[in-house]
Amino acid sequence: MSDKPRKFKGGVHPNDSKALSSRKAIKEAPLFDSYKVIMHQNIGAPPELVVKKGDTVKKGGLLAKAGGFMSVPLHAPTSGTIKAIDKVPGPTGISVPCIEITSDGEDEWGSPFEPISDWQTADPAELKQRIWDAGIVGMGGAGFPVHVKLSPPEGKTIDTLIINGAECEPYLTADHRLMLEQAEEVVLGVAILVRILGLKTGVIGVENNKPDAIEALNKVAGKYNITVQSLPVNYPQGAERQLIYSITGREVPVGKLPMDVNCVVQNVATAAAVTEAVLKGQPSIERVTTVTGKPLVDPGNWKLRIGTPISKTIELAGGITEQPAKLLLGGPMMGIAQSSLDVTVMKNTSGVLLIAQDEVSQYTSEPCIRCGRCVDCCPMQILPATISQAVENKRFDWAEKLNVMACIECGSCSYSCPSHRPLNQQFKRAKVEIRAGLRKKG
Amino acid sequence: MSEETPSIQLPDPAKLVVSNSPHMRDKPTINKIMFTVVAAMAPALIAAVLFFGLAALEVLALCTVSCVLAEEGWNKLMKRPSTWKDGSAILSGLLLGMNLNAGAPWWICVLGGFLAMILGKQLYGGLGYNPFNPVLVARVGLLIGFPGIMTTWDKPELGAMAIDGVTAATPLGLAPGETFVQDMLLGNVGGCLGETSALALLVGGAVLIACKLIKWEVPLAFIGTVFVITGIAHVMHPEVYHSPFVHVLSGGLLLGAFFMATDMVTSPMTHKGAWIFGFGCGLITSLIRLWGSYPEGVSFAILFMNALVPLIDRSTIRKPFGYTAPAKGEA
Amino acid sequence: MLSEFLVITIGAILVNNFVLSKFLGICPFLGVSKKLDTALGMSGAVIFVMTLASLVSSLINQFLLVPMKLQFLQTLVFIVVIASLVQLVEIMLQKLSAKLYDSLGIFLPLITTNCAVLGCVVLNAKSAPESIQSTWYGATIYGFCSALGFALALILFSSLREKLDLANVPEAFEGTAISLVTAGILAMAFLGFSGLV
Amino acid sequence: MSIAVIAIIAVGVLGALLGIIIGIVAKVFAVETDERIERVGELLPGANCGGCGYAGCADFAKSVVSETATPDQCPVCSKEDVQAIADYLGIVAEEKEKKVALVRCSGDIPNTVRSLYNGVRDCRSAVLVAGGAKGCDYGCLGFGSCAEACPFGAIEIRKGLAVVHKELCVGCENCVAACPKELIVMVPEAATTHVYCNSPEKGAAKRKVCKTACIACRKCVKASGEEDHMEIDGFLIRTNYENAPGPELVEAAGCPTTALRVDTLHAEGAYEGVTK
Repeated sequence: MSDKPRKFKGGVHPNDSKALSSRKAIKEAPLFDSYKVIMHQNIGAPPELVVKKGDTVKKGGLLAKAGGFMSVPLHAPTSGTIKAIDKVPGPTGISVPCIEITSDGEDEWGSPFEPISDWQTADPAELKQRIWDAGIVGMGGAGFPVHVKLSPPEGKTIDTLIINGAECEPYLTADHRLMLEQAEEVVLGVAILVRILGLKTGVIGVENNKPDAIEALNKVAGKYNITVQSLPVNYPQGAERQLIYSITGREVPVGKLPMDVNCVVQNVATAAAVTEAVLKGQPSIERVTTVTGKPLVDPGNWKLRIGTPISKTIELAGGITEQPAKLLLGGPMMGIAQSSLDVTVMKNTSGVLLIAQDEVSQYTSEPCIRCGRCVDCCPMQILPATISQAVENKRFDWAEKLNVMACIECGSCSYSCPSHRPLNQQFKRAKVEIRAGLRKKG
Repeated sequence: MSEETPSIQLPDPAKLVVSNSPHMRDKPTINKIMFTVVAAMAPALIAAVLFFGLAALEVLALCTVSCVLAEEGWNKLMKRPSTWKDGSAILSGLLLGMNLNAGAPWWICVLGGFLAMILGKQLYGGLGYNPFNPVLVARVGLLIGFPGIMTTWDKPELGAMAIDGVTAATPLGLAPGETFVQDMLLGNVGGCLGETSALALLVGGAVLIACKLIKWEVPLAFIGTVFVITGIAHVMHPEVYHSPFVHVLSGGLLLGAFFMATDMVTSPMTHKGAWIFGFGCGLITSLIRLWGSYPEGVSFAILFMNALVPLIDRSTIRKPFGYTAPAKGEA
Repeated sequence: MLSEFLVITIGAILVNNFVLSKFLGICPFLGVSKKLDTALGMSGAVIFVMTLASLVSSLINQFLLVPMKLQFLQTLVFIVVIASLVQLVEIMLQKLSAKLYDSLGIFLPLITTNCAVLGCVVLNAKSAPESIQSTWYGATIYGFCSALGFALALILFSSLREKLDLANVPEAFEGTAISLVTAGILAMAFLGFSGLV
Repeated sequence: MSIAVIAIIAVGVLGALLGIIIGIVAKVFAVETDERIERVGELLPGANCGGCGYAGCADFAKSVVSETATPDQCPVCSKEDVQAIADYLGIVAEEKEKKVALVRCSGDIPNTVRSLYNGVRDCRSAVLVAGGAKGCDYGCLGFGSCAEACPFGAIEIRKGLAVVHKELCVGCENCVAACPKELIVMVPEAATTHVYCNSPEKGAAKRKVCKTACIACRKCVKASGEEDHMEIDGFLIRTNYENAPGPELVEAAGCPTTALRVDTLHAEGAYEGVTK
């Protein structure tokens, strides 16, 4: 796609700090003693447990089966015994059920399914079923089951597949390294997705601060008739709506899905996982994660198994040199702050980030001086400052009229606010209240 | 299997802060913004001191100190945290000084500082909540209360160390044809401290726009409207009305357009709103200048438009990205 | 003729604004300005009543009171006319827009005693320029424009007060106190228009 | 004819004319009103707390008069008030038991594990960030959303814990909806002794994060003997409000974590928690 990408309105340019880990090749993490696999890793219904305490499992063996269409199965990250069905602190701070596996040290492979080597001739339905069976969810953020996105409902057609390699979050380099080192796998995954959707081509969008990744992808992309689109650096370039607009010029209507403008967006890591599932018969049990931050001795990118405790990943990075102010899962703009090191890596954990005391943002909530920075940078073109006032006064009806529901929670407004107002949190609150109100109405 | 090495240090979870995303923030703080505006005002401040000497310095210092003291005194009285460090009181003080005559008596400065900070700002709850520009509340209050003092202007003299008590009329008070654009650009004309040097104000305004601290739409629409309206009047009756250049360069127009109408708290937040706001300011300024009983209308115009801001904000709510009009029949 | 009307219009709306420069009609100005929606409704009601009262009173004055030398009855008759008009508006409003009727509440009957309405009518009949005093259309336009001025002040003020609701006003100044301060500053802003006509 | 007579006639005719017009208009635009609504509204408390589920007292009055609601739906009205409304409308009032709010948590700041939270000081917002940054996922966050929702000032936030002052509570249930942790329940006013814990976790897990959690040791169950005052609900003991115990049970049971408390003493801040 040679035509220039469109620029969406708004956006911010935070210091990306990617240099900490962008030159570090992906390393394979060693096998740990135990893994705690969080049960519910996808948006939608939780999977149903098929093992019990004391069972032995092989690496890749089924731990839980899909609990409905909007659900994906869960597989064992290594071979060993099920020590307990317990609870661990989840990424949102609330304890969640998990399956604890004690490794037997053998790491014995026992995949539930065979590779499909002839993917070019295989039935697309079979490929789609494989993606479901492999438990693949959107690995860039929310954990939306991939097979659901690949199954447009009756009456909706898909004409564009966009692969998100923007990685606009500062600090994170996992997707960057993946595109650079496993370009072929990524492109192959895109080709498989293209085939499932019955399209001719797919577009990989990459921010132009990763020229080496674009080059690597371009080398192999032609072979599979995939195009690579270089995108300007502007946070949140990787947000679904902004990405679709940049590449196709289509605006996803507020409250609607990319499907409604005939697009499917997937992450590059997801594409790589699709390749592994189809060509190697490997379920979704590991992912590339950036472990980074200034307090770390040796930040870098690791291939981590699902269920690895965060404390182990920090050990991999050599531990810390100073006490960080925050521990985040994900990037600094949308990541979730943790208060425990027991949280484990999930299918959508793109980064483990330690933020140093001197670069942390503290919310002090001074009064709004109406400077309009948030208004200028909002990629959804709503009025954060006004909505914030409405929420502060519990006027959720007013917030709704001001289109708070269009907010994508990218955090650009809070980032730019000179008064350090917790705008993003207020909008989340408003959205929760408005949805609760809607439910009440029925 | 990983080996536990004692040298590897892990974070102490008890010291980890949890908060909502984002966890980074941009550099500007209220404090930095305010001091940048002060810095942008520096050329005009220097020009004022150059032309009016120590008297100007005295007025500026008095206003600033009284603004800061008024704000802090109020905070103490109301048991609110100290706020002068955010720089807004200092900025208001300097702006107030710029709005006064070099020979203004000390009590005018103190009263002005009190009016601006208490009546204009703190009664409404402090920074961010005031609907009217505090400096203009003070200036207009003083103008109405002490019209004699507030409309007497000392004659500027380049390099003078003290004012000589000779008063001069502001260019707008003179008959058309008696004024010189060159003098007005440099600042060799009568008026309040901030009205003197148009050039210095333009430099400051350019800095503000370059730093994205003000919306460029406001000064452009403001000055443009004044230029067009006074231009039309001048073309029709050159013997009655000044040329538009005189109107733009004289009086508090540049000071008002760059430093006071653009006050973030009291101007609209959207760019569309800024156009309307600037246009309204320009229109009212021209009306008052051409036909009103006051020679100068900038303060009144901005104050009036401040009152309109809530309505402008209300009517310029923009459509979000991907907005589609609700289909008919949908609630 | 045209410039004369322009003078009446600008004069009545901006320069001699009933609320902010003549200080008439302060009661509804403070009472019905908490919400913009009610202020809009009140403005509509006042515009309607004031225009109609100006017209009717002017007619009665010119064709009844002046020829019969009954000018001393002006105030009495005008009050009766205004009271009846307000009654009419109230009855009709209750039927046509119950919501507006509820939100205006007590202030609707209070238009009866709104000094702005009576003031306008009395000014029309007594101290206005000849063009207003002697012609029914002059009086109507003056009444309408004065009401517009009232509406402008009320709407501006109510939008400011809605904003004040969100402000962190010191407890001692909450409510009416800060509203009066705001009204004062607003009046100062309107002073700038003096001498325009 | 004297001027006075002319004046009288003129004003009289004018008045009559206007009167007739108003009369006609009033006929044309007549609106029926029910005075009973106003009267019932006067009998209601007028706090507009919304506890009845209607939009304020006036709306409720309308519904009561049109018999789509019964007067006892007002949680604030005393029995006498309800009776007065029922008498006025000539309907039969139903008996109702007065209920008050209970915050089922005793985890104040000295007794619980919390992480450092930075953000909006409000429970419903805080719960969106790491579940409110309290060690216990079920405990009171103490930012006071319930206190803010209470129109009667019956909830106090003390040491990061919401405490109900029962004598001020009128039972409007506003706080119940305000609490994001669903900690607040309505209990009979007569009941005095409650278990101030709502965590269904295992005892050991609870103790890790809270010193005053109910660890289901069942001492209180045993102390109540045959009386069946307490119910076991998984890893949690609850008061059986069908047969609520008196304050003496606290003494008799000797609750090791002081999760079992007498409400008035709890409201006074008499329980310091466990020191060992």
